[in-house]
Amino acid sequence: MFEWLHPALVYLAGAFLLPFVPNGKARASLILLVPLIGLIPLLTMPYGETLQFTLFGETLTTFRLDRLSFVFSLIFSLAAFLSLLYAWHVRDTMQQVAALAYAGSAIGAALAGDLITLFVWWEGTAIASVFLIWARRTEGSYNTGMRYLIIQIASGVVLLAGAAIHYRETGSLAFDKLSLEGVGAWFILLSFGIKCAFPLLHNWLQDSYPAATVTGTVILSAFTTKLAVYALARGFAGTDFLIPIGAAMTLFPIFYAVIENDLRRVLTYSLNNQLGFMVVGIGVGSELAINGTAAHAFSHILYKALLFMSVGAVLYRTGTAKGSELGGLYKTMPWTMVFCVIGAASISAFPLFSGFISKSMILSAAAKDGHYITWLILLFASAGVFHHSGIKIPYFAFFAHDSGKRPAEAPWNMLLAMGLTAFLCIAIGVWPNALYSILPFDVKYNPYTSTHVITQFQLLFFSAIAFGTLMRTGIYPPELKSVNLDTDWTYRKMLPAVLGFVILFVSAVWSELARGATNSALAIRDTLAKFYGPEGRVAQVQPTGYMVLWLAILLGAALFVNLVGLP
Amino acid sequence: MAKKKSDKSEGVDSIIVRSMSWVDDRSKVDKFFWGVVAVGILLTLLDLFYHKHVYFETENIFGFYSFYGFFMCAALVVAARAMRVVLMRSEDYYAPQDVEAEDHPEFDLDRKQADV
Amino acid sequence: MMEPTVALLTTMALPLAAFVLCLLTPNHHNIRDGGTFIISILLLGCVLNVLSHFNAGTSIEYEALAFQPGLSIAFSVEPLGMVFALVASSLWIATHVYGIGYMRGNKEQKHARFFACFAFAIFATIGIAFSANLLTLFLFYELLTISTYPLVAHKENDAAKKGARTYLGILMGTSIVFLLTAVVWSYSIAGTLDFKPGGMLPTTLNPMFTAVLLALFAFGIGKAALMPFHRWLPAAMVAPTPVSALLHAVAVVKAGVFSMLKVGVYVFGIDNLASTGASQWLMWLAAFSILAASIIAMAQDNLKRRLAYSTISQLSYITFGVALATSMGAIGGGLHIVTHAFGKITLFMCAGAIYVATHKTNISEMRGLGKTMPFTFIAFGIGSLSIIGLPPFAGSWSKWMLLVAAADTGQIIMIGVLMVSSILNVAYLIPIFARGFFSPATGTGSKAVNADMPWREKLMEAPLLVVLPPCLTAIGCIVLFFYADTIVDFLNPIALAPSLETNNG
Amino acid sequence: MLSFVSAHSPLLAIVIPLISAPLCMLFGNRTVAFTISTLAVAASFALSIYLLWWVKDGTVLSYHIGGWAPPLGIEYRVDTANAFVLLIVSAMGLLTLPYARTSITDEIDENHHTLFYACYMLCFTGLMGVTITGDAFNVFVFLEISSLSTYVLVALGAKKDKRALSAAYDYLVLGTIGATFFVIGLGFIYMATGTLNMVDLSQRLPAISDSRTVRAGFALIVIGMGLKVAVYPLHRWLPGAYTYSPSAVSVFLASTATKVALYVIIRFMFSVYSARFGFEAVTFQYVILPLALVAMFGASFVAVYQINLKRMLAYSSVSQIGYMLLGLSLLNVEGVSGAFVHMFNHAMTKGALFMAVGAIVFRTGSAMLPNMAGLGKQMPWTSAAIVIGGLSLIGVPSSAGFVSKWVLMSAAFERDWWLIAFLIVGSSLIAVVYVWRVIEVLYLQQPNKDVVVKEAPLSLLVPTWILIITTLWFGLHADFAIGFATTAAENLIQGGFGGKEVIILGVESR
Repeated sequence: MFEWLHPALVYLAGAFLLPFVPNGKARASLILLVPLIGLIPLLTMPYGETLQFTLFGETLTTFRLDRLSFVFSLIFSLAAFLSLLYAWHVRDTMQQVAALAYAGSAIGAALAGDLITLFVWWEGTAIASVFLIWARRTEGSYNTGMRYLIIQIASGVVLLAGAAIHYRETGSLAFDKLSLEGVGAWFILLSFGIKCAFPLLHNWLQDSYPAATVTGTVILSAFTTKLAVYALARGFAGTDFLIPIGAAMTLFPIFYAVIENDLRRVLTYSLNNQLGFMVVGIGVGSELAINGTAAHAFSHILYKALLFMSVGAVLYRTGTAKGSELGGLYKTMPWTMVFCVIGAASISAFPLFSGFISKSMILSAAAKDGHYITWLILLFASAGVFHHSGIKIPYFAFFAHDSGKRPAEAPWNMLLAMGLTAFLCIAIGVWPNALYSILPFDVKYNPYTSTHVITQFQLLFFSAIAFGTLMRTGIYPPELKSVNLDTDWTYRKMLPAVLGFVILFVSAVWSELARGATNSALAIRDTLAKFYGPEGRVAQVQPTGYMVLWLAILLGAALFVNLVGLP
Repeated sequence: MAKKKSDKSEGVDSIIVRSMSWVDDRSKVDKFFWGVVAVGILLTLLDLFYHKHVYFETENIFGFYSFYGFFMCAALVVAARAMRVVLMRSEDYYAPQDVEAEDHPEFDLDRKQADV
Repeated sequence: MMEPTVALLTTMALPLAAFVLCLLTPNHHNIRDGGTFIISILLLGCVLNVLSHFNAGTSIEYEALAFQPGLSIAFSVEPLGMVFALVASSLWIATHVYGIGYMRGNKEQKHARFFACFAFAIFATIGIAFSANLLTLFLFYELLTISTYPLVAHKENDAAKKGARTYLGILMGTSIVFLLTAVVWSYSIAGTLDFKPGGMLPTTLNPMFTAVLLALFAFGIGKAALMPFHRWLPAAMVAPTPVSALLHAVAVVKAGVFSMLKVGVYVFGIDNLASTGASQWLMWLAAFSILAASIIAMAQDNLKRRLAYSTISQLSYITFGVALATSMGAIGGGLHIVTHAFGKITLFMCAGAIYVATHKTNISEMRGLGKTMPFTFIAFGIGSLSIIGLPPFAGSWSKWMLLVAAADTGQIIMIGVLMVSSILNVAYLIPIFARGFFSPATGTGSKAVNADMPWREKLMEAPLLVVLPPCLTAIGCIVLFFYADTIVDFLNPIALAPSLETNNG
Repeated sequence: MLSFVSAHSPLLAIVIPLISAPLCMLFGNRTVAFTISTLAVAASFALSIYLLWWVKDGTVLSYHIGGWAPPLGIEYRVDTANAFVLLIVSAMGLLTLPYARTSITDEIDENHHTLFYACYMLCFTGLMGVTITGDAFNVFVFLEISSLSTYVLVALGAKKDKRALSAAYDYLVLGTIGATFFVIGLGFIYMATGTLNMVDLSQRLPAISDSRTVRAGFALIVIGMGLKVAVYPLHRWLPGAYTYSPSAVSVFLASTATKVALYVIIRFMFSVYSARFGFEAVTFQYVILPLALVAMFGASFVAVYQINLKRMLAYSSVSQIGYMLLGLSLLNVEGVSGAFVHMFNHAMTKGALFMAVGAIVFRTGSAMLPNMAGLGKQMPWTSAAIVIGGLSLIGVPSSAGFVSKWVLMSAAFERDWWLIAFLIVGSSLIAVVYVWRVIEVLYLQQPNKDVVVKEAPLSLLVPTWILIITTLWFGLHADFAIGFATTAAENLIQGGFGGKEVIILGVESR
């Protein structure tokens, strides 16, 4: 019935029509309608590959629905609806269009059945999303946006190059499990790795998300990285060396998160850390692990969005999201505080919250396959997450020392969006089977065993006790107005410096050369003019006798050649 | 409509605020902290009373999760504090190419004071 | 439907008619502009007519006159030329309209000479597109140089004269010294100059000779702006913007790379190049040109100069495609002619629109202009994205083809060059657009805008005739994204696609 | 009647203009003189076409004057090579006359007009005679006829610029020396062979080619004629003569005189002597070729710096002569035919350019470049002619100059002399520079507002544009010139005076 309807096209059509609808409630409602319409084909279509066409002699599949792509496109649709609801009050056409196009591209990419289609949507997410950063319209956000865009497009270009090489190596453009025997697949992996914020490739994430608008950050948090997780799960499930990469990803961001002042940036570090869990799941690659990854991505999108929403609401009302300037907001923003705590509980994997039922799958999968070190790291990272996201975010925003700020409660649409999201977080935690039923593989997993619940509580409580102890002893680092160096230093400070030097050097050499060339050209011109110019020796009007001399010389030469003779 | 809504939710708001007001009282916070410690110890003791399903031997150590959680978190914070010495820079380190040094633009905000 | 040959000749007669019309109406602006507009539309119709004959499988050939026994001025239709003619004739319409708006809006002088030379340049371009042998190609190539010289020097001030001198000096110098030598040499080797699928030169030619001859061609076709003979392109930016738009984004430079493709495909033959490896050095030089021009572009503050360097870089893509010596590369190059033409003409026309509306030429002064000139800047953004090679814009497909071609040769470094170039493109094109919309306006000449004003009042666009064409070509960039397949299918015969088949089979 | 004309056509082509010269003086009326000379040249032109048509397939006509058979009698001998040169000379002579009629009104005193026509006709006769004759001494005679009249013609420019007198004097001295060398050379070979008939010479010389006398004669002939051709360092008479003579004279001299002298060299080198002689090849390679190259560049450089347009064109001529000599030096069919083709094309191009410049002089009174600022708008047709002519000088395709360059380059490639091919195009680059200087002045400089300049009169424009159109026409229909030139070159390269068949004329069939 809806064979012709591609969800991504629904979004794009919506984005295209938006500017023609008067800005206001009508448009805001239309925006909310789009994700709902987009859900129709997703829910009604049977699994399979449709909407295929031919390009350059290859068949492209734009709509491939199977269990894996279904989970991701479903959660993308949900996230789109919730974040757009959160952004209901925004009247900036640019942001509205960008948000719809961005969500649509992400869904399109999740449904892509071949590398070309994937590339198209992959770049689509890059282009559409950067507007959410630029929409802040400051010098800082412009520059951040440029950096973000360059890295995102680099990812797409690497993907394209990888696809080209892969195509020539295997003769196929299909986007299925890729073998790392060819060079192409490595390129593709690198491309996914950039978008997935692999260690050392990660810094675009922390750099850009906090630079977006209040609502933009929420939208950004849902799609790009999870799309990369999907792509990795599709192409590289069971690739062993992803496990150490994922483990590293869970680990290093939490250190940064502890000392970071900007709460939205804290959340991006925590986002990076959560991605690490998923990457480990993909690396393990067992059915349980992939299920865990999909489930974790699903719940992660929700609770991370919830956290960004609540911090965003604080920012919206107070004008800042810096830990050093906040505190005591629970008095006037109680609902926001509650939702934030729910999000924090979810990300910390408290039993009965969504994080608990998904993250534990990954840990179990890793443990089951005997990855002991990895398991230890993940355990540490879980505790760390609670530390910086679960406690730090609500604590410094809403409690801690009273900043004296008395902002009004968030507007109704934000509260509603947060409320719905919070509801979903709890619902998933309480009734995990609903989520389990749509996972890529059949689930035989019960998170609520006594061992699991008790050990999890032990871990979390003692993390909290550690936090309390450190706070009370004053060891815990205070929130300070500051920035921390990260890998972005290499391209924000080092690269410009190096380039500046190189440019200085090259241009000095060049201008020397150019001056030399100009001088010698002038010299040649002058010499020529001296000889050939109107007054020059060659062109002068000379006495006739001079000519006769020449005549004699030439005659002599001719006679010489003729008589004495060269051979 | 906005008016009606705020009327309706006023009650719950204040309940939440009232129920959390202990955080501003130092002695109550102390009590809360020790309460958490107590619950933590109780949870650790639970280890003695049930059969753990474990993947690794390490898990069978008594109170493994508790100790691991506590010490690793402490180590995390100490390490992070040490990192600050090396990594921390002033807020305008990257300015003007950075958002840290600038205020969030007003058009994207709706600052409202609550009626206290 | 006209007779095939008649249609072919009419495509060349129409621009000439426009040329004459312009000369005859020095003071009747409306008659001249209107008449030329009608002729430009007729030309497109006529080219389409030729296309329909061609698609029907008719072989369309016409020998105009014998130059010397065995040598003639002759025309024939083949896929590459057909595509080039289509691009040139369709973009002529847009640029002509734009030119009218620009010349009037900017109060430029000497309209008649301007449009006459313009029409003549189109004539030469069509001649190049349909030339059946190297001699004819060379003839029209030179005519194009000469007819565009007055356009470059149009402003007649010292800067214009200097630029035009560089323009002419390099284009004519290279074509006479290298290209002519190459043509005569080819003739003395092959005994013919007729383009032949698979190459007209004997395959038994010594590889060293082949490489030297290729060098003569590559540097001789100065219009392809291969470094180090690229200086004419930025120098020619002194010309009024419509000239930069059509001639230096489409007709002239495309004539250059088109010739390059023709030489690669029909003179040397792709397989010959591949087997002798004669084009290896060209591949490296083109790669260098791609990157170096991009880097120089980043340092330019003058918008048109930046675009000029971008053009140099993009042209080298096509040369690169030829030098890869794979069928994919040649077809990708052919496709890139089309996609880049639409992208770059959009950018140039936008640059002109900005100039007409605000008289600004430097990028640093264009911050915040997007708020008052949204249409221009959106078109500029689309053009930029297409040039970079991002979906859903046409440029992405040619880049894909070239990547696949580079993959065919197994040159990972070359793939790297294409990737780095895309990123450099982002770095020098996107800021113009992004700053236009997202930075506060600076300097004088911009209107104070506040958010509450109705959008119509915020506008401070150039006249309609100047803004409409770039918008249309920007839409063209999107439309071509969906029709790239058709073009590639059309171009496929040029390479006889041996490598394509082996890999797909 | 017709058969009479046909049978005596070689003679008539010379005699008619010869007779018209004294007639011009006799009548003393410039209109009559103009009419007479025009008719005479027209007749000569018609006969040239007829002759060329006759010999185009390689036939040779041998005309015995007065029925006396050579070697005793004087023979006029027409083959493709000189028929082609005859056509060039007579065509240019015909086109120059109507042009001259208007242009000299300004440049020459009215009472000297008939003198002008008379000298012009003598000069024309001389050039035609040099070309057609098959007798070596006869060449000298006609050469002197044309030279002496040329000195007068150049001197006639004195009304406008007194320097014409010294230019004419220079030319006189040098031309005489050249002629003397030539005649000494002739004396040497006469001494060695005892004949002055070219056919005879060509048959007797091979046997004694080692003789020093013969070789010295060759050197003297080449250098003596080389002066007339303006081989590079011997060119100094040329710029002055071309610059200060009346426009019409410049046109005629530039397009014919040097070409005819070059023809004489070709005739002596290939027919009388033979290119197979080792010493000749050596002379070509070590004397002529370097000089040709030096001319191509040196003279072009000088042209770049000239501010007098006529002088610039004169130097350009010197460099173009370098091309022709280069063609000869290649010593192959393509090369020699290239020289012929370039003779033809250059005659048209340079003629047109000198005409256009003459038109500017006619209107503005000066050939100085700075005075021509912005003339493109005021004299559009004249300026356009200069542009097209200039493009032909450069060798832009579709112009005649391109054809020459093409043939010459093919010749160089034929011999695998790539460097030479490169130098040919390199020299064209310098032509770009000096041509473009003029174009910029004409079109891109602001005209002097105070002076209103009108377009040249039709009588000047029409001949100019006829030449321009032929330049373009033969640029595209190159097979015309190339066809004749190739036939001529093939015959010449063979050596001697052989042809397909020899038809003897002028002897009453008894």
